[in-house]
Amino acid sequence: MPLPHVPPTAGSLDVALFAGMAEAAGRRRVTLAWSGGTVADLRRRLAAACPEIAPLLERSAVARGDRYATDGEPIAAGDDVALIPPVSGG
Amino acid sequence: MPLPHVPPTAGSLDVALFAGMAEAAGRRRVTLAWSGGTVADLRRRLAAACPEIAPLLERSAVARGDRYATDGEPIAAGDDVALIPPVSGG
Amino acid sequence: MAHAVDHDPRVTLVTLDADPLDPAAVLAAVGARAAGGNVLFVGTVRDVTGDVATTRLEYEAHAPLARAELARLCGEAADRFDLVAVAVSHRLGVVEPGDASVAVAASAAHRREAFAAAEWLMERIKATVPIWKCDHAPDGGRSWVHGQASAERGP
Amino acid sequence: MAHAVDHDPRVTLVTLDADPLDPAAVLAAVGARAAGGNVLFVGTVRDVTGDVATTRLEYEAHAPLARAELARLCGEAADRFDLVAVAVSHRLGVVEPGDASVAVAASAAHRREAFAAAEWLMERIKATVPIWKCDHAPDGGRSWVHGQASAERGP
Repeated sequence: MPLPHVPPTAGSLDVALFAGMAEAAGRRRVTLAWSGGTVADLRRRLAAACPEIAPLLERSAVARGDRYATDGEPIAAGDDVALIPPVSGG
Repeated sequence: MPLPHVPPTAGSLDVALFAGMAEAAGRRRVTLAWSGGTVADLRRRLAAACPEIAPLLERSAVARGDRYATDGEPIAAGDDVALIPPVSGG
Repeated sequence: MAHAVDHDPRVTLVTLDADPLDPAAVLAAVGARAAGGNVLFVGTVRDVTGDVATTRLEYEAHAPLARAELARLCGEAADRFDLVAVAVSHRLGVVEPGDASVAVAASAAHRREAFAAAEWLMERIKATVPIWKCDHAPDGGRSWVHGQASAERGP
Repeated sequence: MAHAVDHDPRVTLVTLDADPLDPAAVLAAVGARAAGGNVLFVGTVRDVTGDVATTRLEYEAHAPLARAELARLCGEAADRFDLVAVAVSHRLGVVEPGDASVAVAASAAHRREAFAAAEWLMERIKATVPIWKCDHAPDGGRSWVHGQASAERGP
């Protein structure tokens, strides 16, 4: 019996990085294969895929579009998602 | 024996009035014959000489030159004295 | 007319006159590279206070004492709040609705001190500086404002 | 770039861009005849913080979220402090020492509300709006500032 494979309809998710997080990752976005899940799922996936951002990730909020998202909120493939590390404006 | 008379060297005191106090008195200064005394003496003399300012006088400070004066402070003839009713700048 | 404030270099501007008040000049007077927080307060004449319409205000002062008090309060604010610079301008004469009657500016290394200083300074100015306002009502009535006792707040 | 703030007429200006910041324009945005108290805060880049010299700061933002948050905070300030008008401008890009990185202005019938609103707004902006600063030191070193956890301050 063949192993289950990622369905071809599974999408991807671009996650935008900023400031020290972009610097730690050496890039301004991380792209994950994404078939759906919550903000909490996304945090786990990112920590595994990108260990160099894990320390800041724990102290970061997640934004979808122009709103902050709670950990239980669902994220769909193609959503406009960003990590918001501790802010320092002013 | 003749009655004591005001010595000819006794001077006078000009007291400046402002705002509602000048309006109540109908003038911007009151001139008193003055041979010396404290700020408290001055308050009594002014209340008697100018009863129309007495209500505001009770709520007023006294200034000499560019400083506020305390009630025990001596005032000499010719001093630059003003009554400072409750202020309302800003 | 600017008051001589040579004695305290942190007090950069003290004016009390009948010229139109320029808030930007008061803010500019406290600009300094050592300051991170700059607060400007501008008091303007409202056209309505409660239900009472005001056509204009008129300000009068014991000018020498008022300038000395303004400078003294600025210096005290600089001490209390560790200011880099502090400035104040107050109008005399007639001030129309929408125009500024007073402006204070304070700059400090951090914003909290600048906010606290500007608010403290406005409270002290309103409580102790010998300046009086006269309300001119639309019906032609005039009334000098003598709200609270100043004797208790004396020297 | 001005944010569309048509939905709340009290929020008169929200900008987040790399243009030089003009504090007088932020103050002018809250001028109103119904207001007696107008407070402007201007945050400027200090040349020295503690013992550390700064040559310049660089600001980066999640711009759409930051503009939405700035507008939302302005509306919340207007509600909380009964403001007549409120405005904010924040810089992006490189800001040199002595130049303004942020300005907020609030106007209210009375000064206490205007002071409280401007101070509250600055605290909220520094705590929740997705803007980051990078310190550029004289030796060429750069460091992004991520002081406190923002996750706890989230939505």
